[in-house]
Amino acid sequence: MYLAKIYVTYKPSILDPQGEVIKSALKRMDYADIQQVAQGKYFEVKLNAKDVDTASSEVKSFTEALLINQNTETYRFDLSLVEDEVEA
Amino acid sequence: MYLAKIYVTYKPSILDPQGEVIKSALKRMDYADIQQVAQGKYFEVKLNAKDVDTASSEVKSFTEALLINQNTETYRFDLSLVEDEVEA
Amino acid sequence: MKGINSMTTIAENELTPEQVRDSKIYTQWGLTEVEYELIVKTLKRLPNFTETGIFSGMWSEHVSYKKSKPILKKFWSTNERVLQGPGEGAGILDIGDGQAVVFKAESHNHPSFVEPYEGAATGVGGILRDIFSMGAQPIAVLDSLRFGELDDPHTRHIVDGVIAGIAGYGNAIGIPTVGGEISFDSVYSGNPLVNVMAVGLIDQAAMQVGQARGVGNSIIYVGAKTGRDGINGASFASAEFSTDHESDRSAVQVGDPFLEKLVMDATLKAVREHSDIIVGIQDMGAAGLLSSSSEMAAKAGMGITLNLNLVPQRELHMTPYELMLSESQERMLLVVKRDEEQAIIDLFKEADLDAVVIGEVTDNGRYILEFDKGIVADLPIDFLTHAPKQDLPMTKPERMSTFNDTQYEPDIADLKATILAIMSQQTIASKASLFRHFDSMVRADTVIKPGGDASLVRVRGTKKALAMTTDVNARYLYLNPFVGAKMAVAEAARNIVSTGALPIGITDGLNFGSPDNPEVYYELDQSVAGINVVAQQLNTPVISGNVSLYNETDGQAIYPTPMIGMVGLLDDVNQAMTIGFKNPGDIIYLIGKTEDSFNGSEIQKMQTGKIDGQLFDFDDEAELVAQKLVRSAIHKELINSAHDLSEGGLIVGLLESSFQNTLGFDIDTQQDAKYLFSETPSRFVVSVSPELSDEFESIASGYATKLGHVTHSDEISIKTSTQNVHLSLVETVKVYQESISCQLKD
Amino acid sequence: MKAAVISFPGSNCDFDMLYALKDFGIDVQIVFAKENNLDEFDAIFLPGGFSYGDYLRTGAIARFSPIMSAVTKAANEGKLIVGVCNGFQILTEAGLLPGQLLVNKNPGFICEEVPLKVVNNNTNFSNAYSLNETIMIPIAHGEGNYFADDEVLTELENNHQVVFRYGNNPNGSLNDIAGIMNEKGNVFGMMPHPERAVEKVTGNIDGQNFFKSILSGILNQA
Ligand SMILES: Nc1ncnc2c1ncn2[C@@H]1O[C@H](COP(=O)(O)OP(=O)(O)O)[C@@H](O)[C@H]1O
Ligand SMILES: [Mg+2]
Repeated sequence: MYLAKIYVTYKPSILDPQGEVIKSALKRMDYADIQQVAQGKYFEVKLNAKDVDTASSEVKSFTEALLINQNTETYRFDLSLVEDEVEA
Repeated sequence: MYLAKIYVTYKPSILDPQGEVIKSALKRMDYADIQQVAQGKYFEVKLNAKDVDTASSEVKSFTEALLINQNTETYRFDLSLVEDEVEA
Repeated sequence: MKGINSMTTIAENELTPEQVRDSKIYTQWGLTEVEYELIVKTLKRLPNFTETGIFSGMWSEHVSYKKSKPILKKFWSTNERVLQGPGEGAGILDIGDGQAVVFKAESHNHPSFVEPYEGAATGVGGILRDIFSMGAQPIAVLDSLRFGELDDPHTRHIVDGVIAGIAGYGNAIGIPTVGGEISFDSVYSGNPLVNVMAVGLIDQAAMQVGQARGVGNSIIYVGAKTGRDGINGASFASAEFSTDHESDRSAVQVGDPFLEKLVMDATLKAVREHSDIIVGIQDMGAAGLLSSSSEMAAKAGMGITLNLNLVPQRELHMTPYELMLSESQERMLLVVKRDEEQAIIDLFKEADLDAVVIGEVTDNGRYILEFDKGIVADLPIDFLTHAPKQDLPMTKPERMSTFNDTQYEPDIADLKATILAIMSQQTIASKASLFRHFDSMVRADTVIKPGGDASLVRVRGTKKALAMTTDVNARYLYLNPFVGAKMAVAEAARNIVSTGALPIGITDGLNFGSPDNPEVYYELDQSVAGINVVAQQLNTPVISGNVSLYNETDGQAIYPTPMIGMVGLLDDVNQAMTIGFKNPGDIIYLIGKTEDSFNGSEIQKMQTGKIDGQLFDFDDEAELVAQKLVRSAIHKELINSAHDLSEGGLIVGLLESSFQNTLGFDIDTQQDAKYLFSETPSRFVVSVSPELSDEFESIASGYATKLGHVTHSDEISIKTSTQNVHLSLVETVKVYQESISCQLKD
Repeated sequence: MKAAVISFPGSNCDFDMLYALKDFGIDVQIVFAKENNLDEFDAIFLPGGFSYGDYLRTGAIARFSPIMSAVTKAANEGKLIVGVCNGFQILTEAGLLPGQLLVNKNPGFICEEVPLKVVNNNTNFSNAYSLNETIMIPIAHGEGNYFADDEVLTELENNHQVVFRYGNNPNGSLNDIAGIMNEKGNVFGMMPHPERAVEKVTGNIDGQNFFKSILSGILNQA
């Protein structure tokens, strides 16, 4: 089984107002040295696939179809082989 | 300046409803081999600190105080030294 | 029945009964030595680990009301409208035509301090479950919030989180947050108050109760899976705080409004379609599965047996202790007739929700938990659900005997500056920048939105509307809990009356410090007494409520803050009255007398930084007369606006009426200028068309004073016997509207 | 002539929309997202709410629910499709309308009545208004910040696909966009809630002409 770790962030041209809000909250809490905050999304997906290439193209496909909106977001991912057991 | 990349996920023992919703959407879209989906958060924070240890303890402190809910979430982070310029 | 010897010890590291006794772990869970000994004596054996946890949850103040019950018993809670008084998920009042209104308040003070967003969000989720577990469709949410002052950065962080949390949950589930109140005082900085009230509508035929009747009937668990969140939150809410609170964060639950919407819709559908087979419904609130299941059985005089392995679980390897005391959100318990379960299960399955039979009703009066084929708890339900009551000592607070009996003398050398300063005070200034985050209009029934006196929600399909409000001025209670509590009820009623509605009932949120302090216990007792007096005069029974004690941090108690949630009934929504002036030329009247009422007032706080002196009087008779007059003037269609006066006094009321439709006014009070700021209760400002002024005066003579008239200019012109002042409407509005948002920015 | 209001799990303005349509005499019913056929309907309404919790991205999951293939089919057949608030977000995610609704520029949900300017009254959704008329309509959203790239924006403007603009941009939307339609003019989305502004008793009737427009639009098509 493969584990894909997918990191989604806004494209650089898109303003990230949530990052700004977090930044000002941190300033208020006296974390004075914060320069910039960006908030993104992070997914861990476990999937079966016959080989790493298939897994990789599968991840690419569903990430672009569902997990991100290509208008504004971009992503990268790592893929690793993991043990076969899924709990619960 | 340091760049912290912070990955927040639910604690392993917690089933996450958002991940479940995504998983069933993926199944409906015929990605049949998906075993498990977890949705988390991803933050990129740039901060000044006198050394890597200070930066690291700062990141730990504000992540636990604000970015995560320790009840249900856990996190890890990478820290790297970056150039001094902040955009926007 | 299997004997006690078959009881198993669950986890390897779980303490044995002897270890529980010797380590006294129960004291950390909030049980006293005396209580533990009583348990041992009654059971005639040592309780095991799970059972000890069960007692600690059930006997916490939050669940058992063991300390407040002797006082709560005194509430007046019956009249011709009351269909359900205290004792169920929520109280119910008859509103005619076979319909009823259901309401209750709940506090989430401690969780909101620790984890503001989730604390407030789950407060909303919890109170909504109380409403729909009665079979009622929730139609509105209100809140009552107290924070420290905004110059404190941590307070700003809490305010942001709490507002976002209420919005996050209420908006998503689609129940409008139609009103509430927010004020600020440094006594709340370590102990904010987050009370939420929910109102629902029900057909009387569909009323449900949380009872487990009928031997052999099935206990069905529905909704979210059980996780480790909020384990033992009830004892957490029943303990004082120390500033070392970070470790307590794990006691805060996480909410999922999407899931709750599914649970709500499915539960209401089940009530509509299967009322013949549903015996009882109970939400899981404080002390989760434990208190809901044991109380349902206790109320019906029955026993209950649950198999914990059947409980849907969100985490692995949960112990019985954790399963019973978890406060995971969005869960309900249904009692359904034996052999009829499938219809209910299918209905929930259709909405993709878990619905599982986890146990049954028995006739042995025992609370039995099975787990991994053994029995992990076997307790007499009656004993379990009746914590030993505690009669606590009370004494009049020291401070009250030191209060000076003269009223504070405001300094108004510069009247204009004083007015502008009052309008910008945190407690007075517009809260729109906060409540704009709440969806106040979803369901499209909101007639009067936040920003007026009471809010008004129409009952679709009828001409009726329900008015609702939350109120209390805790400064008055700090000076005098009895009189202050009377004033709180009166003020709530004035707000209802300003819309034209008739006040019909009360829910309360009793927020106090530690009851173990005799002065605090006195405050609680006197507050309840004060509420009762006015509730009876107004014929508004107290049908539900909530108690939150131990609101102190490091020994600093909050002001006694009994939030009054009131509901009113307006027979014809077309008569709904609002606070704003409507037409230039309309004549402005003050109803009620203005006296030297400055101790505890906004102007005293603003000018001296504190609250001090003996509270001014409350005249019950004057209050009733003023309310009656305003309602009858509204019903006779004699007036165009009505606004009750409270914090900040006449000047604040006039300006708020003026701001609504941006109409100025020109008045002469013929009194000393200081009376613009007096907070004498039992007063309203109304405006009347000139053609109707004779008729209005004929019913109001002796009670109303003509002040002047509404203008269309941008200018506000005020004469008094000592000073005159002109204000720019635009400038004054700006101060009023922007004060809070400016202070919330960094 | 029949209309459908789609109820997704988490929709919470479905009944508000249903009641508003009924008030205008339209034969309307709720259709659940699990279903997959809308052939019998002439107009389809996607209401506000938080479909599937909107945890991933507003509208992202709803877009893949079974009913959406029927909505797409109906759109292609030229039937009227109207998305309000979450419905608009779903239509953009589904690609039936261009662009995307992002988090408000100042993050946080806002519920307020805001001025809208009718900038194209020659549409199925606005023909009962006058051109450039200003109306007050409530908004209630946290993610209503309309975004599209320059090319798409230019196209929208050139084709007069923008129907309503904010008078007082509350959320950072590009070009003050509050409501747009597709090029064909049969699919429409807006963030503000006209269904909350149809009754005098609740204080605002500026949304009435929106429904009157649609009514004449449906009649034209039928
Ligand atoms: N201050 C109060 N005044 C009147 N009734 C109260 C008060 N506090 C609690 N009650 C009633 O006691 C019952 C239990 O309340 P509570 O434990 O807060 O409910 P829940 O189990 O939903 O948390 C409810 O019926 C409630 O209305
Ligand atoms: Mg309850």
